[in-house]
Amino acid sequence: MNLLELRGVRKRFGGLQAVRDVTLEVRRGTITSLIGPNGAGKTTLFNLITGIYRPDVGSIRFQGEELVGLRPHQVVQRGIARTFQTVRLFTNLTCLENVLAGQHCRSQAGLWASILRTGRQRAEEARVREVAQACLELVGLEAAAHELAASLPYGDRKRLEIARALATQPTLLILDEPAGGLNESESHALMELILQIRASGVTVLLIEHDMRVVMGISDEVAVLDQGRIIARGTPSDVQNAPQVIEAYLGRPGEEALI
Amino acid sequence: MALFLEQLLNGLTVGSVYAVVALGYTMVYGVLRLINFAHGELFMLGAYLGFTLLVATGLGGALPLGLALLLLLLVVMGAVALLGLVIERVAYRPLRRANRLTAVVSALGVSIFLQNGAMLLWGPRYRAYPAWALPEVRWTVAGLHLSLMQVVILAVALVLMVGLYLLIQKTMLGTAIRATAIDHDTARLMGINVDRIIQFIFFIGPALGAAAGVLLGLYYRQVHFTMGWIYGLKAFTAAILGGIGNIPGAMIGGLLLGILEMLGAGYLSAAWKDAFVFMILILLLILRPTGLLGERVAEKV
Amino acid sequence: MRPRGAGAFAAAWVVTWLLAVLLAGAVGAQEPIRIGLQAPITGPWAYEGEMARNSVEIVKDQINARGGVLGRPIEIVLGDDQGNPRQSALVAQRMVAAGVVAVIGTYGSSINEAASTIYERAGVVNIAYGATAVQLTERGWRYFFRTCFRDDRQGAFFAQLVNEMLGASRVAILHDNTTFARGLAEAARASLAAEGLAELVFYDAVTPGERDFTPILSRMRARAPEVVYYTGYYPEAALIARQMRDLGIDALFVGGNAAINDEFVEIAGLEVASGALMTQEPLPTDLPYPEAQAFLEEYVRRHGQPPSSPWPVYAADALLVLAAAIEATGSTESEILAEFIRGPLAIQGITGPIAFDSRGDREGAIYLAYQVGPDGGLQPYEP
Amino acid sequence: MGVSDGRLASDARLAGAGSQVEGPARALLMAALVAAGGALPLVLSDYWLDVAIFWGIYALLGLSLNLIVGEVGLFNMGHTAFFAIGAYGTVLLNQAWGLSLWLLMPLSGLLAAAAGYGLSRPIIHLRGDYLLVATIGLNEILRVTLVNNPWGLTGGPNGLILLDQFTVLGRRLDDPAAFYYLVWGVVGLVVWALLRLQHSRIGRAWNCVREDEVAAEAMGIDVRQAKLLAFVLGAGLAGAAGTLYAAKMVVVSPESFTFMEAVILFAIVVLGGLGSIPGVLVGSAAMMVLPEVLRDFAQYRMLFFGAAMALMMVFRPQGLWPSRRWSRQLTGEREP
Repeated sequence: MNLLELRGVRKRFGGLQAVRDVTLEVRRGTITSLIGPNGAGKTTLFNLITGIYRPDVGSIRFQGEELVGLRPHQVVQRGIARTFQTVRLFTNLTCLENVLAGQHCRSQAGLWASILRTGRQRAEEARVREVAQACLELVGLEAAAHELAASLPYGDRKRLEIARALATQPTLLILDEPAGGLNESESHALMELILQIRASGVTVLLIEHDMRVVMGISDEVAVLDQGRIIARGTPSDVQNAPQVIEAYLGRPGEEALI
Repeated sequence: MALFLEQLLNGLTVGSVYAVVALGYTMVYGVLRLINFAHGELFMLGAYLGFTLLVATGLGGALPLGLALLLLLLVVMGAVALLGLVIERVAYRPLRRANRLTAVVSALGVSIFLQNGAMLLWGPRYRAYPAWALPEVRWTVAGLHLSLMQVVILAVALVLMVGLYLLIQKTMLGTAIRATAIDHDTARLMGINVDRIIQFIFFIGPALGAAAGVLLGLYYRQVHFTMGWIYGLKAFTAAILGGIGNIPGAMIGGLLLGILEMLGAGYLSAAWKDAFVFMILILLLILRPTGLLGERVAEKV
Repeated sequence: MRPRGAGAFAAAWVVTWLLAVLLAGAVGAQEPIRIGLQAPITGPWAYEGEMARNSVEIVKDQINARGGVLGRPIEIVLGDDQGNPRQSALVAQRMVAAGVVAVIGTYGSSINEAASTIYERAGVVNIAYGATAVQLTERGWRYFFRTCFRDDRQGAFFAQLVNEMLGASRVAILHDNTTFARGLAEAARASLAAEGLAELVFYDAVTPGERDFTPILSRMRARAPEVVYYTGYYPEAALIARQMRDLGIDALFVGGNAAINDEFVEIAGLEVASGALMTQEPLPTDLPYPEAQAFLEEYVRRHGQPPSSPWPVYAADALLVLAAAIEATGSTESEILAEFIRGPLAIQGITGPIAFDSRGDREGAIYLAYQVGPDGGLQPYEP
Repeated sequence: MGVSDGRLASDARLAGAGSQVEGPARALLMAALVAAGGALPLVLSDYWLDVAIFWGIYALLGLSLNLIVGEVGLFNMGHTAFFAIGAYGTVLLNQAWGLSLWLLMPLSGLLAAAAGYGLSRPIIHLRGDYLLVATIGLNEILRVTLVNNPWGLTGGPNGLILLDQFTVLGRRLDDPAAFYYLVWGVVGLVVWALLRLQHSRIGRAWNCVREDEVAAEAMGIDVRQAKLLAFVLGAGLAGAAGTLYAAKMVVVSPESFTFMEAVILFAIVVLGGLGSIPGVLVGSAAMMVLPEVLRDFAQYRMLFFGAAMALMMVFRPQGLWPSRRWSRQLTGEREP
């Protein structure tokens, strides 16, 4: 069954048609990778899914529900969480506080409950902290819970961002270049982590340039070029598709022009 | 119609003073993201210094009036610019890496300091520019009243604005300033001495403010230590109206604010003028959240 | 906070005490009589505060030179209220804590209100010099007095001037939104309405410090007033008078008692100024008392020019009242002083004979219309 | 188990805001502070008590503005507008219906909160300095309105007089000692509530918004709603403080709500340390007590005050008592 379905999605910025007619499905329980050359529109597509941009045309359905027109926080409530290509942590907050932010949409305590610390609020707070703790443990940052996010090394920041996204208890996790800037052993750990996330029942959609990561863990790969999906299939299918090679390397005829 | 044109002209005169002061705000903001609340006081000090020099030296006697005023303008601009450098060094540079609001409060402290310093130096009374400083010459062109002072203010303001615009857009220094405004670190990598640029900004901005102060002193003929607070706020508003950090924006914002004020006073009620002006400002910001010429913020996600 | 504050306070005490000892040594080894002066020494109204301070100092020096009061010198305790109600309340508490005999002050009605509430509770005589709002004396205070006159008196006089002497039917009133100017303008408006003879055709405010009033004056011109009453201060008054002429408005310019003085004539120019009227208590120069003349001469000698608004002189008068009261009763008890001041008084102040009614308002507001003569001097107006 | 441990540790750390005081020691310290505060009227003169009362009122205002500027990062330099609405609302409602001040305090709070909602809704999306000027504008519009006395409602420059007073069993609380307890009682209550709020999901959401709006939104936080809540809550608190101010001053007039006062409030929050509740208390002390200490300098006093303000910032850029969350200075933070 398809968890996420994009139908005929388009987005134009001024003179630039960033996304032209994308149709894409993400099946529940899979790891789907979105690859493509720089400027292909991958991040724009993510921003469209998560509600940061609104598509000009097209529909985005998640678990059968239309997402177009929802604001980002509403999309998160529906069960889609994301990370950013350029890590965007709350740098002056601790790791735990960062992850707790993810639980915001999964808790209700209002103004008065928070001030009066009602029994329900306390129970909720305990539950929220438990979830946050668990997310930190999952990415292996439990020891750094009370460190400021800003003080973490780069690789840890990326993992913290994943933990924060997981804390929203998503059905679909969207990762924007999770392996970018990581060294080999870190990439390996990351792959393990992503597989573990899938095993816990969360569907994963990721943008990645590191082909070893993409080929190593993806169940399905979609290739985006100039705002269009040009190929889809298993990693090995896509790897050998001529149009993909062309997109990455350029058409034989064009090379002369460069 | 003549009345309307007259209001427009009055508005342009006051507005061009706002515009010149607003330039100081917007330049500092562009490079440092700092609202230099002390800028209004530098404007006020310019007006006072002009007053003192005029009275003390009796400039007009020795030299032709035009030359004397030009000299006066330059001396005052230089003196206030030096003060601007000192303020930057003492109150802002130590805070360059700190939170933005820290420097804002430091600037407010400097502002209170300068205001009271001026009160102590020149006394709390209104001081009047000597009447001989600028002869009362008026023309009536097609039913339109026009005074020499208005022409002088408009001309000087225009020269200053065009000069600044050319400096920023056409010179190497201007390019360096623009580069610094975009990103300090990158500018530094390009071999630009960022500290120098910031100092230069703190030289030019106060100089412009001081020039506006002298012009306003000549126009209104009276100076008071609280004028920096009032005009500073107006000029800052003008800078925001135009889109802060944007030099043509500050000019347009200043002129527009001056005109709005005069129209508000002329057609609505003088007592409600300031409320009217701010109402327009807020409405405009609701429609254009970054001012008239402000950069549209399309945040890269 | 406490140790530091108390330390500073103690230091202040020591300094004041030392000064007091020195002064006392000079005048005759007597403990001084401490009288508070509450005024805006900093802030936008600082010039009013400075002039009030100067005026009070002159009277104090004169009294001390004569040997003081009850053989004791007068000492002024200064409190800066910045023209801010909060600061005003604090100054009042400070005055009470310092144990001053009485307080002179302050400028601004709402600022005064905040302080007088505290003086009243503490039972300290306070005489306002620049607080003209009617409401101040409506609360049945025992210790509050004012040497300045209420807005409504001058307002009523203006209505009388318009109706009886000028016989005008279209009147414009302008003020500058300061406490006093607005109060006077509202009072004048109310009096005009009550008499119902002349019509108020224009009523608006200018912004102090501004110099171009043509927009508002152009609008006023369309209403064709015969008389224009400006209740604010002279710098704006002069420009308004001049710009009225520039715009071809030939209405009669009438200023309130802060609007017209020598500087008015100077800024407006003689040809514009001459003929302008002002509503005013008798001018010091017209008063037959040597005190008034001596005071003004002394002020000019010390500070180069006479005070530019009427209020500082009322502050000086307040000190004269207090000195007379202490001398006459031989007491520094607030209750006795208040009793005496409220009773029939015969004090020659700088602004004329001073007496107070039961509410603490100054009695006998004699207003006159003065006219700027062809030579720029002021002379009583005769229709 | 692990969870509750985490909370305790976090609470102690957050409340201590940098100091390493924990558990019983902290309770002892608090008790000592409260006892010392309670004993102050026994040793202070009425004058210093009044200073302490204004300190308390401005601490309340600072706390309310801190919600907006410190917690959520919205630049609001027109906060006195809500303070004014509360103060004028108190006097007007008291004059009209003779409502008790005890009732009027929450009522003025509601009034100011409603105004805060209506006024901030259209401008809440403005960024940094644009919002700053818009709020300055709101404050100016309100001040001009108060001065112009529309429909004879506001009393113009002379303002309005509040004849009523807080009463307990028929006793008017208008002596400084009683009023001191009243004000600081309210401050205590508000600090207690705000500390709890700070460590709740709402407080955390505010901080996230301050740190990175886009990321906060992407984590499921309704940024707009979080901002509005802080603004409305801050406005409401300032309104309630307005009742205390009106009762203390008796007269309510436009001079109390000038741009300069708004600047003082802003400075309290930054000077104390953004987002820091103890910082606000220290910052308001600096802004209220310092001018009083400097009184002996007569006309030089504001000169020194201005210099002190700048110097405090230069030497303690993170604030006098910084919140742990902001103690790390934001380096090179540049708003787009």
